[in-house]
Amino acid sequence: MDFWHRIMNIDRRWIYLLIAISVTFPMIVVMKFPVRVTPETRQLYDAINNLPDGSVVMLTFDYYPNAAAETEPMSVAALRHMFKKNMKVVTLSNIPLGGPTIAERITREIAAEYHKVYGVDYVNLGYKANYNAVMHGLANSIESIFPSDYTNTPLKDLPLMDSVRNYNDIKFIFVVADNATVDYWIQIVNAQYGVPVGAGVTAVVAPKMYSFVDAGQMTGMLGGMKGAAEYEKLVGHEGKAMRGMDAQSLAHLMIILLVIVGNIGFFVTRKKDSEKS
Amino acid sequence: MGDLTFIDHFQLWLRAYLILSLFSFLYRDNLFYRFSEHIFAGLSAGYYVGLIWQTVIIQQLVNPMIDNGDWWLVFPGLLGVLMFARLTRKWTWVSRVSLAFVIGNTAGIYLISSLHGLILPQMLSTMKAVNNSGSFSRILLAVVVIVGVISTLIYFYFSKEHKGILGATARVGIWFIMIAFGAHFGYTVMARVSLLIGRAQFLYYDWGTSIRQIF
Amino acid sequence: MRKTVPVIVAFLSGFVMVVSFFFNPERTFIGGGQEAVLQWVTIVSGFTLVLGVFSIVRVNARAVARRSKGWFYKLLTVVSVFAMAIPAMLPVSKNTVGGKIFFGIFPDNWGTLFGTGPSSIYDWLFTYVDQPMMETMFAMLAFFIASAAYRAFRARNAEATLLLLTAVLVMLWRVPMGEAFLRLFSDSFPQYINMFVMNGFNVAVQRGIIIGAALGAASMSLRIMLGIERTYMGKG
Amino acid sequence: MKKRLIASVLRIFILALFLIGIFSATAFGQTVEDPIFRINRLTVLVFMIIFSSAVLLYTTWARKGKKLFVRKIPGIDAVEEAVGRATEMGKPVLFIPGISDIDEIETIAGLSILGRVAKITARYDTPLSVPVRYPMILAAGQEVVEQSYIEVGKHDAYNSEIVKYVAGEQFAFTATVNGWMMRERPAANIYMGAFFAESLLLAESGNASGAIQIAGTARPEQLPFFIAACDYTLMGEELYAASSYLSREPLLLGGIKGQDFVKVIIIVAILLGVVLSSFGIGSWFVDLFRVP
Repeated sequence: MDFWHRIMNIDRRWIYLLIAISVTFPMIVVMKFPVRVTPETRQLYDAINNLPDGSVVMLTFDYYPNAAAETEPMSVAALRHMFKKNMKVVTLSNIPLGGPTIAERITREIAAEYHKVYGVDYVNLGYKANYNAVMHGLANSIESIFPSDYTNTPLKDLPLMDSVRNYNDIKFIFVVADNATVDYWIQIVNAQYGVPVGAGVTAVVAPKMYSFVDAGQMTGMLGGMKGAAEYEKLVGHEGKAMRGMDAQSLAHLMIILLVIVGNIGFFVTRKKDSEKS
Repeated sequence: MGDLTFIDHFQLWLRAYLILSLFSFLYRDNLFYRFSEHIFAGLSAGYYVGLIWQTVIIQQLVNPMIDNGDWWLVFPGLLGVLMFARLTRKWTWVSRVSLAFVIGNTAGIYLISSLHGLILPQMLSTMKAVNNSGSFSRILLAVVVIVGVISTLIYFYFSKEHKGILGATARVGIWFIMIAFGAHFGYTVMARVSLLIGRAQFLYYDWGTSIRQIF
Repeated sequence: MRKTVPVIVAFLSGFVMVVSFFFNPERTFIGGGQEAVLQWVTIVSGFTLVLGVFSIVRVNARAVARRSKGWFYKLLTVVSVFAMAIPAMLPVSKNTVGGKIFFGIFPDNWGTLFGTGPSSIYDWLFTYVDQPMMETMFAMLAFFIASAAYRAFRARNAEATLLLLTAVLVMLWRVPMGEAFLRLFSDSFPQYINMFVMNGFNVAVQRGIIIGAALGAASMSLRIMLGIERTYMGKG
Repeated sequence: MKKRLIASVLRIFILALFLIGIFSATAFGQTVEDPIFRINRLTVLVFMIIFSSAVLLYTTWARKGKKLFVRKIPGIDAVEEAVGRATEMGKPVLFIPGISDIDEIETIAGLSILGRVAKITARYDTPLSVPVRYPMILAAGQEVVEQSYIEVGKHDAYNSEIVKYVAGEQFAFTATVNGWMMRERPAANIYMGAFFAESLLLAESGNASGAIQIAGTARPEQLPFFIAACDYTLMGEELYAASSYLSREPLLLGGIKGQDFVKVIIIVAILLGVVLSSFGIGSWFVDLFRVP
């Protein structure tokens, strides 16, 4: 068993250790490479920024807790941006596992920071089943689908909801999602009701969104933790995403190295085996 | 993060224990992993029950019926309860009407939204790719997009043998698909790494503060 | 009878959506009908989510009763389901019918512990127990990808080679350190990657796949509405 | 045959007439500023009628057993070669019909490919193993495999242990199958159906155990990994085309043929639009596709 054969069959746990080190090392030694903003992120930031202060926008929490590392920083950065412009924010979630609970926790945390009043500056509608029916239902009237908000307060008792009946009263929908829900915000809500939709999505979903942005169906897009870091930079409030960029860089280099070494080993051992047989 | 109260410490140490107990599976399947894993499966299932009880049964059925007297909400409620017939073997057919009502509605929505919301706009922007091309790189981009869309569609065309021009276009299609899937590969790796960074950040920053304050 | 009524219901429920797309809902009776159908669909769909929970509890409870292998872990699962569900279903305050009876027995200040509000047991169990574990289960995938990168991802043919080369390029471009490295070649190199790889090849192929998938979805939806596709109803 | 064709065309013609009748009746109640019928969405109606009649016609032809050509997907040859190699080496074949439940279309497509593989292993008495994750798939899988063994006249060689229920939980299932792979060292691993990220572990162990690996799934985020880790991969719709080529199941076959017909229309329309607008004259045509 020469050097290359042994290298090729090392225990998988050594590789796990390599990745663990390449993720924790940059937290001890901070390297701070500049984060440059891509045009798609700029487009989404400008779309919100150009809206008049105090206009009503909708922020959706369409992500499962397992992708929160990428999507939570996006929701936090978006909320900071909206509250800084004194916008009225209506939040909801189409995810039955954790969506409304995360929405409630984050909106209350960030709203407290900006001294926003629940029911006047922001409302959390919570969750209703079957997102296709919910998306069409909100076009008729929000109250037909959401008779009350997440904490059982009827919409009649929430001052903000008097001026928000359906999509005509909403200037922009900022979708934060980790699954196909964002496709339906585009192909149902934007296509049939003309509401501008921008989205922050996990990196797994991002490649597909480029075709919606290119077709003008989607106004800007954040892709993965890097997208969140760019938006944090534009909003001017360094959050978890920017702090994670160094670790992301090192981990990527490590995986590229593993692919290269793995392939070299593969070709060397294959040549050796064919010579032997 | 300020100095932490006892409850903060307890919560941080609890979360750290749960995370490390699951990561221990990487070393070897063990007791701690299985213990946490089964609690996790139960809690996630229990979450659905609590959520549906509040958001559907209380908010959409009970409260409107009592407060605004919408007694006709009994019908959707009945249709929903009929769904439980699926749990029995003999009475499954009873739930078919409720299932048909939901799936039929979704089918109607998808039939329209697929054609109007996806296919037409994507066809339109492929055609328009030609006129927003000013500089040379823009023209090249337009050519790449148009050739790419046509060759991908032809690659997934099954009614004729891939020979002659059709075969050549499909060959071009596979090259475009490999480049696009390469980009998707890079993005998916990025996503999984970010999730691990999220865990490392919690253990290093949040749990780390608690450790530093205690010791 | 067991098949024709559901097929008619499926057709009508879908047809309402198709017609309300072409007709102006305000000017025709369809508008009111559509609003009611959508409201009912959200209510009925909610019950389907709870179905899964009942079958999980039934399967695990039966395994515990029969003391089959690993029954203790299955007991943990069943207990966790109720630990999460029961507090969420209890009344929160006195003003509901159930609330008056419940808080006749138990002290009032316990109310905040129940329901699904920010201070409830339900919320605490999810935020401090369920969510951390869920994030960790998916964070493990980073380790699996790394080991697969080393032991399985091979440039075994021309296509796989092209895929791996693009993947490496995108992985470099997408992180600050990598982007700085790419700028050594030429300052606008990252910009061209964004333009040609992502907005060129990627958009073209994704668009081809979107059109193909949309045709598939539309054809499945058409067959469901017309009752040709009935597998969702099950046998018998 | 011709009589029935005329009957079905007549039916569609009457349906179209009936629809146009309704729409023209509402045209009278139509006022420009507040229209009952949304004229500007007419393109979608025309597109929907063309699409529906294409899919329905092909489905009825497929049901009547009319000869509908679907090209052979190269992936099927790769599967047959791999099983052949396993037979020569006398090593087992591993087949996983995806790791999600029976309601996924990909799982159903995977099971029809399992039927084909089972026929080959039955004919040459190659050991076959099919670990599954849900009780419903255990029942369906055993039915498919037994049917294949009967068709090849090897019913006695069939035993119910071929398709076995391994575990319900994702990671437990993957770990158990990996252990089996390392012990049994199958020569061919075939993964056909819906797969999720931890299936990378399967492909990695299969690679380490030296097996030829062929995968097929429709999920875009899994495909790049399978392409890099396996010897051959069926991509997206190819999985459905392969299963419809093998099973000739009318619904699937009609669907694919109908979609192919509309795909041709879409390709021609895009090319026409590109050519016209590059000369700057086709704006009326391109605007047809701009529907609010």
